[in-house]
Amino acid sequence: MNVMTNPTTFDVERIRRDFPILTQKIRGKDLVFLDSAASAQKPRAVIDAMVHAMETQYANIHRGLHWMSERTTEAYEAARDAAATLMNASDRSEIIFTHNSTEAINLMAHSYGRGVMKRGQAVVISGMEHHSNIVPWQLLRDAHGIELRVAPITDAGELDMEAYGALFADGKVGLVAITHMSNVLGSVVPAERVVKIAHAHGAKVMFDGSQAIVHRKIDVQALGCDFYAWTGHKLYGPTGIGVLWGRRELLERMPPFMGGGDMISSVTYEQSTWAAVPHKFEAGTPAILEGIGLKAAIDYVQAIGFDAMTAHEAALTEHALARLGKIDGVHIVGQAQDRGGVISFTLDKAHSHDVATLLDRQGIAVRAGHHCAEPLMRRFNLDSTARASFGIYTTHGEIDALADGLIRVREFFT
Amino acid sequence: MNVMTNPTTFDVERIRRDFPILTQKIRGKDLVFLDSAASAQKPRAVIDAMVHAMETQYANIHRGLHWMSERTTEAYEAARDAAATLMNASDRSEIIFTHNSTEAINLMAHSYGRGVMKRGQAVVISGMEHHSNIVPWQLLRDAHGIELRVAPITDAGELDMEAYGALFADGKVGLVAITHMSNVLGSVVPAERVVKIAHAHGAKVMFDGSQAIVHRKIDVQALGCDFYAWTGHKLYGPTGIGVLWGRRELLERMPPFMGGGDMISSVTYEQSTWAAVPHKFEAGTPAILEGIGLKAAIDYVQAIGFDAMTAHEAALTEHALARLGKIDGVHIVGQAQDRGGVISFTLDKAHSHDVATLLDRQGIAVRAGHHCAEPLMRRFNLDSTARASFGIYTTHGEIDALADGLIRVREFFT
Amino acid sequence: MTPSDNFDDLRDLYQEVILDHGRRPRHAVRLEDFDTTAKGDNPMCGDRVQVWVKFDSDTIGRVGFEARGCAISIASADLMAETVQHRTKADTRKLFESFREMARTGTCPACDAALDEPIERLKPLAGVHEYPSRVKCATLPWHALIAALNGAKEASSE
Amino acid sequence: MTPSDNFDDLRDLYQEVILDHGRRPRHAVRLEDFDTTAKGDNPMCGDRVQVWVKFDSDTIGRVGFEARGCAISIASADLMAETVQHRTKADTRKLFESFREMARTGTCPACDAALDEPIERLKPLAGVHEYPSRVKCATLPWHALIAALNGAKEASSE
Ligand SMILES: Cc1ncc(COP(=O)(O)O)c(C=O)c1O
Ligand SMILES: Cc1ncc(COP(=O)(O)O)c(C=O)c1O
Repeated sequence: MNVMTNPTTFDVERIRRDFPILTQKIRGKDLVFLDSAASAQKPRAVIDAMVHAMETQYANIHRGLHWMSERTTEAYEAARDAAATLMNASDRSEIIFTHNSTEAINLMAHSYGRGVMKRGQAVVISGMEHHSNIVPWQLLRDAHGIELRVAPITDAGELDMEAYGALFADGKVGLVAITHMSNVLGSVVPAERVVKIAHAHGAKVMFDGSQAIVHRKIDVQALGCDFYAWTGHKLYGPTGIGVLWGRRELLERMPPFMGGGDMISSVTYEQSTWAAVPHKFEAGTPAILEGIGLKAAIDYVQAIGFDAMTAHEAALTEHALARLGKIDGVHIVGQAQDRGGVISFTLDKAHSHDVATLLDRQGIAVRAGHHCAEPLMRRFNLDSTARASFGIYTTHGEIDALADGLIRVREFFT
Repeated sequence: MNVMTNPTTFDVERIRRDFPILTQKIRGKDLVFLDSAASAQKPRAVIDAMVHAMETQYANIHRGLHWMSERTTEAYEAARDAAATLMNASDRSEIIFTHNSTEAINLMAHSYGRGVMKRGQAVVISGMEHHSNIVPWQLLRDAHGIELRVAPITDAGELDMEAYGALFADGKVGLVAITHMSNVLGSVVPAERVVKIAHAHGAKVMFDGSQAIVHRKIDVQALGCDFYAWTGHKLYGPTGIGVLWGRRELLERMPPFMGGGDMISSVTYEQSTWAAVPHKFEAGTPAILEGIGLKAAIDYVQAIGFDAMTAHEAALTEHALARLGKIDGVHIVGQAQDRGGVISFTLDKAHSHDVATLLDRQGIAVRAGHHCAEPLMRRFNLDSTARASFGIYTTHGEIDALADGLIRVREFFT
Repeated sequence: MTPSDNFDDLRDLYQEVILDHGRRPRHAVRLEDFDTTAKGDNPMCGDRVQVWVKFDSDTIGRVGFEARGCAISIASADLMAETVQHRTKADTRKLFESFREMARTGTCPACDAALDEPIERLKPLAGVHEYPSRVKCATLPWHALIAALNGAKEASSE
Repeated sequence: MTPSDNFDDLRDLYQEVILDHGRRPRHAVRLEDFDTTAKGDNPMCGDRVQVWVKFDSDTIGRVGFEARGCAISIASADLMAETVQHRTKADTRKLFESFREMARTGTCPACDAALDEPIERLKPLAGVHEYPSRVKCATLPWHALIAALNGAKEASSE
């Protein structure tokens, strides 16, 4: 399984040794973990950072005057710096920590949607969104009289740019909230063009970068977007922490989402005033340990480098498309030109749940179902697909194991 | 420091060995950690449970058909069972996992406040609330036309029951949202009476149990309340996870708070339908590792037993009140009859921040400031206090160290 | 990885009888003449089933179903249709409880001895208990059947 | 723990000069005759300060202040008032930058040599850098002073 995409900089076997879980046996077989798009595994560095914090310096942060509280505040706030650097944010105060992507998007729908947008304006999403980037806008629509528009996708699973552009004709669109990379099809949208068209019509753009952040170097200034949401657990970090980046001048205009400790400047019963961004949006005790773990995860991927990771994943994806494409009865869903390491497929005469269970029986972990994207499934007349997705620790050998396993499943069913 | 409250069941030195952090030196001195009310330290069992999950079975949960996802789903859902048992909830589906107490209360203000309460109704809070149980209700007041009423407290720092009762006279109160135990004064409110009066007037009751859950055995059925919120990191669990318990029939009437993956039953662009409780309220990838850690924390305290813990803390509190009370110039804020292991105090001629820093210099961690309770500070004409708070690992010797340290600070300043 | 491959490792859940009923269900038919019908829906995975029942005096005369779903759910629906024929409503309900217990835990120690024979016929599905997320695939048709017996239109989600 | 206790371990931050200025500030007075004034407020910890400035042609003639806060913030206000007397606005601003650097990091390598003397007088506060949450206590009066020099009514929170 020792395939090195770029022998000088990327040694997948060395990387695999950083992930303790990869030596597990599953149902007696070597683990082949191809479910990273749902959530990635955690390197030793992340585990150690969290353990170290709990064993040597843990305390609540931000108002503590004692040594441990000060050290932990520093460690937590260092995560904000790391996230700002990762995304090339122009200011660390533009990084808001949330629970996950879903909360980041709900914060947007609530605080930007109800707080800044006006009744009668419209939000544009696409035909390949995760439920987390659909339902918050439906709640906004129903509560606040905002129209919801869906930019269609093509049969290849790409954003239909012409149709997208047409949605702005009446000038009502206030916000585009769109996935940067589909968690089902792997398609990457042409982000700069998406932004350019929206901005030309006076609309702001939020990307749901939950998938893209793992596969690409994200530079929010180069993208030109206004908000960018992602989630720590997919970037090799812990659960319980996500990020919303937003332009400072926009964040400053937005009312708070939740109220509580840490987000206030002063409180009287009559009236409270808010802390400056980002704290205005971070109510209550934050996910302190998770911030510390996320910092370690960001440092980990930065040390490897996105160029090397992206090249590795591109090679894996190419190999997987070639191998799966050759298996009789396997149909790959989505043929986007620009795509990341996520592949959905169906197998004739076998339901995707059976496929997943029978692969699992061989130690191969894939996901099956609607992948929290029911409208997208319907777009392709499907109820569900099986999905294999790759991380930095995925090897060409594992993809071969998937292909061989699938061939067995097909034969088992015929 | 080896003082055993109840030698047969509670051995504080044995407990201390379960907390790796307690052997740390702070600025060259033995750590005396008296800031547990802000956040408690984590026992080895919690650290190990999280590490074990990350090293052997981690995957995203709920829709995974593969082995690791199924094991992790089981481990996470076991936390729900543990929380239900801890609180004596009648049904595990009444346990909603949130980010922290603050999110639990915001969920209430949003979903019960905007979703169930009617304009013109009132919410009652008390004069000793944490900002997290003030600001969400102010946001509700301003957005939804709900009146906010404050039940005053007495000079002793107890809820003024007569004044509390009078707030219901006009029949407008729909909800009481009140702390079960003050994080500043340590006062415990007479929960059953609070509930009885509210229910007699047709109002529901939510307790902010962020502090109480640590110090008392909570039985929501015996209390008779309708909702109960708390936060994992104060109960020796990880950050990033909290709990809202609610009566099932009420939760079922409440609209969702956030939208996204995992909280839906089905999604079309036109309309989405919601999953059953508790999932309706849990959008996106949950705090999986944190749930697993919280389960370990609950198991840990349950194994020790609340009777033993409460007795230990009562003995510590009595000892602390006696020792601090004898120091010239020290004033204890709050003299409630029924109180937990949290003591706020001031020292003549020294600002509480200086007190905290000078104690820290001696290895003693206390908190100083307004403790996210500005209106309560104003009630006592204070800007800030120093606060010492106790956990299961706190010893009588540590309280003596605090008293001796305070005497030095006083002398240093005169 | 060749036609001579033996599939032993895949058979603990997918026994021959399940593959067979999954592929060629005998009762996968919409009854035109029926007394009661109900739907079951598992939105989490997209499985959907409708069950029709025709009584024969006080026992179940015939069950037909239409299902969209995995091999497990179709095989389970088919085995169910076969097994409940000529049983009373009361027995069918008891059988459902026993089957559900078996699907969840792999065994049914407290099961009524009178149900030994039908439970034996459903045993091939017991392997599902090792795959907790698949248990619902096996029980969904039963939920629909019980709903139909109760005169409900839809199985309430578990 | 007795009057013979030596307090060496407590003195790294609370040097005698700080205790002294904290206890008996020389400039803690509201100026009746002033040219500009501004407030500083640290809502996070409740510290509050107001600073009055009287110019003497193009230098600062006199600074008075009223403060509610800890020993560090009062000592810092008092040392500030003492140190900026007879300095130009431009020098005072430079001094603030240097002081802020020192409070944050403990040293000020890039500091203007021309400021050696006043920085030396402010050095007792350098120990605050080891207590990050106390840095604002030391800098708050300076923020108010700079706001006053800028003609603003309130220091903007950092
Ligand atoms: C009484 C009380 N309520 C609410 C909270 C808020 O808890 P969290 O910050 O975990 O949301 C706290 C603790 O900070 C508290 O002591
Ligand atoms: C594209 C996309 N958006 C949003 C989400 C939601 O992320 P989370 O569940 O961490 O909130 C996911 C992953 O589940 C995703 O793939």
